[in-house]
Amino acid sequence: MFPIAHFLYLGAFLFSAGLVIVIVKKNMIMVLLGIELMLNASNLNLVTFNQLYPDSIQGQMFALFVIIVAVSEAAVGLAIVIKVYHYYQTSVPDEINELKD
Amino acid sequence: MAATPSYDTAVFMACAFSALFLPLFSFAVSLLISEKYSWLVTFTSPFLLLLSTLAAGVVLYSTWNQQPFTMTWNWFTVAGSTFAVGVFLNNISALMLLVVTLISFLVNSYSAGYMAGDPDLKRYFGMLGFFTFSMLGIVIADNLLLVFVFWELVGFSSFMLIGHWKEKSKAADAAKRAFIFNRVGDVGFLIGLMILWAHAESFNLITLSTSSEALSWKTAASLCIFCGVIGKSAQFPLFSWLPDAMEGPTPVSALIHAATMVAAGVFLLARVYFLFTPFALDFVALTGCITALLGAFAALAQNDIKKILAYSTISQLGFMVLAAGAGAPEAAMLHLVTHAFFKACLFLAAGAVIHALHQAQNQSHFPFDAQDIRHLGGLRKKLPFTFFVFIVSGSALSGLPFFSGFLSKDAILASLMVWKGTGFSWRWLIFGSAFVVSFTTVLYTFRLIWSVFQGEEKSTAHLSITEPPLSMRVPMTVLAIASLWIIVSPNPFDFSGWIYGGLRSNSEYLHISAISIASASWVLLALAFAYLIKGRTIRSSMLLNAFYVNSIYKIVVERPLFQLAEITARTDKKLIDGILHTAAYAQLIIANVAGWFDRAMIDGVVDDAAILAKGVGSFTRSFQGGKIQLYIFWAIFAVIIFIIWTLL
Amino acid sequence: MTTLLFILPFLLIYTIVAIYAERKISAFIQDRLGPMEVGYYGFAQSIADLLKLIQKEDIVPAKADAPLFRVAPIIIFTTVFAGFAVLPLAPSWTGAQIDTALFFLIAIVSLDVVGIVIAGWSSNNKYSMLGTMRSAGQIISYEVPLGLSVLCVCMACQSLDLQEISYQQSIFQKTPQYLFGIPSLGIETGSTGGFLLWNIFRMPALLFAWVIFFVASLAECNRAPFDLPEAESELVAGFQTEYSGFRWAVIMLAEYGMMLLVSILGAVLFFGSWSTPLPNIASLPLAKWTSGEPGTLASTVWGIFWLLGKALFFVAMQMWVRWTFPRLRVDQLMNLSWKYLTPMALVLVVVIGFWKLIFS
Amino acid sequence: MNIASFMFYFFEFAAASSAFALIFIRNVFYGALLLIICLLALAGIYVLAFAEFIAVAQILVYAGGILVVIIFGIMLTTKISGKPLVVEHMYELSGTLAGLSLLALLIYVISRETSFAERAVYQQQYDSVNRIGIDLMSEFVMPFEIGGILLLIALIGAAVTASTIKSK
Repeated sequence: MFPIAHFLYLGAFLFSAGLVIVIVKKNMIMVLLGIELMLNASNLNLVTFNQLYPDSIQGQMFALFVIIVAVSEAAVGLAIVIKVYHYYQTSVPDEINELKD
Repeated sequence: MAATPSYDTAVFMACAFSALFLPLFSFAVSLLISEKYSWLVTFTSPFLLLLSTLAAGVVLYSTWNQQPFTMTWNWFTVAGSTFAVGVFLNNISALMLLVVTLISFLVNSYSAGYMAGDPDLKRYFGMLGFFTFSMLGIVIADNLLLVFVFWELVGFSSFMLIGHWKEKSKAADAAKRAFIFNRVGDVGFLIGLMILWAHAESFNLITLSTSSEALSWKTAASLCIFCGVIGKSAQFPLFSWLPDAMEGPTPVSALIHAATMVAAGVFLLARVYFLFTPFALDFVALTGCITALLGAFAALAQNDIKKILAYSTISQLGFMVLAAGAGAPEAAMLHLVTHAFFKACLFLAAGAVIHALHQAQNQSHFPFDAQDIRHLGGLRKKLPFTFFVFIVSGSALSGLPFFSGFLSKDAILASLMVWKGTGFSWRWLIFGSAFVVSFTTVLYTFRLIWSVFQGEEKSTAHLSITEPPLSMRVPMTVLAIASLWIIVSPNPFDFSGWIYGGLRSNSEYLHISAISIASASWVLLALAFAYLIKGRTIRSSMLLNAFYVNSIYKIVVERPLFQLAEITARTDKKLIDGILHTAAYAQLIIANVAGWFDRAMIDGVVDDAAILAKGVGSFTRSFQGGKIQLYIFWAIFAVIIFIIWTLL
Repeated sequence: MTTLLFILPFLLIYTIVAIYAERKISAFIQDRLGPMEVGYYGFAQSIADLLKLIQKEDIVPAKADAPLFRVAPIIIFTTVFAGFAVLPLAPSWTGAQIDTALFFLIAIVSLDVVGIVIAGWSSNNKYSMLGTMRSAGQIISYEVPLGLSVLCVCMACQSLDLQEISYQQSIFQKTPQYLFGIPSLGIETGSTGGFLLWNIFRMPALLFAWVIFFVASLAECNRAPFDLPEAESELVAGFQTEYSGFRWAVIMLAEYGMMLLVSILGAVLFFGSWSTPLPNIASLPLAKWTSGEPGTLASTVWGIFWLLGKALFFVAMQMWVRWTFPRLRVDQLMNLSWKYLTPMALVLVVVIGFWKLIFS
Repeated sequence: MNIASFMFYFFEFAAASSAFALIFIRNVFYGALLLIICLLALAGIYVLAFAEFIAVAQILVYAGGILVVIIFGIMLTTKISGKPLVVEHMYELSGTLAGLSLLALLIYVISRETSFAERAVYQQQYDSVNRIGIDLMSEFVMPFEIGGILLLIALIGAAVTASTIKSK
């Protein structure tokens, strides 16, 4: 079978990719995608680490709750994005800097 | 506290304090009563004073010829020296207490009629109460410091009362004058107190009287205190405020002359008599003699009813002081008491005349000076009661037999007789001048009576003049009765009655029949002479102006004072202002330098700090660019650094 | 894997038949003949249409997103087809044996919408876009009552494994079964078998769950009266407007495949799966005769026969509904889902929970 | 290489490559589709890690739910026709730096732990779906209920936030 390290490498890669996306992308929806990617990377890790404890299911349970939270986050985040877009006619977070000055 | 079992201490104390504080209560009531009900004070004040008088009567009855009553409380402590408040009641003060309250009560009730319709009744009656309270304070205080305090309060309340009609500039001036003259005397008093404190370390009268033998600087202290007496009792040379004080309401004059203000001086003299050295007593006697002569002669030439009475008061006060200086304070006190009654009576009678004439004038709109005897005459028929009272009290003043004045004057003359000794000395002169004063007194008294009541009616001929109201007549009657010989002694030719006996501290001066006879005949001679001249006026401006004492003041005191003031003003302007200006310029220069320093250095530092803060702020603001992703980058950056840190 | 080999050809044949059936049923409902020209009673009409479709040009609109446009039908078909993988066809013939088959099916059904969205969006056409939007909204909304009605079954059977659920409804189950799930009634149905073991008889509330399931599945399939995504009178053809030829054929294939999928699922969940409807009546063991022994060829054949029979019945029912009811408006559609079906399904979940608590 | 290994590496490759492509992709819609691929691949990996329930939940919730929502967002915030949806990049250097350094760091840490490389995934003794169901209703009932409340709040909140009805 496949060693746990491979899962973890994939998780690390996904997380880093998500981070890069979050920092680099200029569109809020892309940023949200990046966040989802990071959440999934952490989920992967949780599921993987569950393997380290044979009698426990807590890792999967945690992953389940992460999914729940991710759903909420995505729903509210997108609602905000849509509202912001209607208001500012843009979905580029850098252009919404009224608080700056 | 040395209380004898002959009276109940609690009741006695209650009486003493109610006698003292009821006038103050009257003052408070008068001030606090609403403006709308101000007429009430004309009832409350006499009533309270009546109660006070009754209390004083009980006190007198209780303490007369008993152990003196003392009571002391600590007042305050300064630098280890404790000052006390206390009461010291002996025969003199108990007697004085009654006299003051009684006359104050009578004057109050008289005022109720006299001052009716005055817009400032509240203030008037309030100050009457306060005046009485202050005087009573002097009377019963057991230490000189407290006496001084009340002494000043007397000065203040007399100032308020003399200047009661403050819209009259003369009244205001007179009030000021009285106040200033009193202050001059009080300076002496204060210095005397300091000397006493420095040497005796006590103000307590009893302590002082027991330790006065060993006291140094006694002469100086006593003379300084006598300065206060001169000011308060209008002795030469500080007497000219008293005639001016006639600008006040007549009942106030009565109060000042009879019981409160001027009596305070003589009372003090009697109270601290033990302090006076023989030399000081000689000085006192000389001052009294000069004052008596001066007042008597000045009274001869006056045209104003009240001024005549004022100078007569000065003269009589001089007599009292003379008696005290001659070593007979009890005679002085006796005369003070008798004088209080008949002089109050005279003033009230004069007030009645003035009041009646004013009433008449107000109805007829016929303006003339109602106090000028040259406009008056023949009022005997229109004011018979007043005339009668005037005659009785005037006789007492003149020292006619069967009147109280005769007996008290007799006591003084008797003491002088003994005092002058047998060998010829300057004291004979004083003894002689006493007779001169006595003669003159008869002259000016009857000149006054003659001018006002006898002869033809002058300006008043067409006026319908009525007798004063009952509230004024009753006090006058009481005082007239009190002017008879009977209050002094049952024997109309022997002054050694209950008062003299109670006041006497030694038995040196006794009744001398020869003196009585001489005095009586001398007075009758004067009366005859007075009838002869029938109120003819002595036109002497020197006498009218009381020997130009005021003018002398102007030249000797006022002008140098003004010159001194001018010199000091010039000094002030040139020298002190110059120094000040220089200091100001120096300050200005320093301020400019400091200002430059402030701007350049301190503000510079602050500005630089602000610029620095701004720089730091804009630097850190660059992180807060509203760019979420940069925040995330920095956060991750920090986390990476942190992880590396923990790994290494 | 064997399921795949069976399902894929079956699906193609079924689609052709279904299209023909649709036409005939609609004609029957509308009191007309339908296709009559090609072959006997026009039975070859669908084959002819298919041939025509294959011959058609594969048009990709110039402004469309070509790669997505091309891949979208495949995605749609793949998702539907993936759903067949976990279906049990017979007592001894299961698809992918996973514990969460039911859950997986629901997931797959909802994934269908991704393909539709890609198709509509890549077409770069307003009608396609509107159809896509409607489709996405509709599918996501109806997933809720669908999922809840499936949850009812899941609660009744206490399993997510479809084969397990099927076994519970067959005479092969070992535990004693009672009519309506009420032992106190005293009617033991385990040995009787037949339709009495179906879920709707084991748990009567599931009949209402099935109604909800059926309505929701209609919406999931974009079938009338919920065919708003492709309402031809409004949107030309919805998300598939721009498609033609073989790609359109694949979309149609996926659509009919979806119908079959939810029908099979309905049969499995509520109507006894592959088990026979005929009960053992006293000495007449009809159930035994029509089931065969597990593992034997007979049981497999019987199982496929009964399962597909039931499924095709439901497909026919869907067609019947399509030609009977008018189309709903969008707001009515949403109201039905959120205000009626979802609360009812929730109530059913509670009812079944209490039913099980009280009567077991 | 058996079929499971093949599947595993295929899924890994799919997930990694789609995530990698996601970094460079400039089309939001493509990005969303790539994410779907990535998530489905992850679901496959979950199955191979014997977490079937999570895998199905992943498909149902992520691929089916969230992605549809995201696609909705894309559609609502971009023009349907006209210019293609192009996403600008910024802070490329910072982002790359942060990502690379984090990746390097994580790889270093994971490789340091030798037990990870030796340990292989295996199937648990218990029925994981059953176990999850029981645990959700017993040990984790509190977080489960809170999660439910959170979802409800998010649902209402998202609906209200995105609603165009003007509040009075």
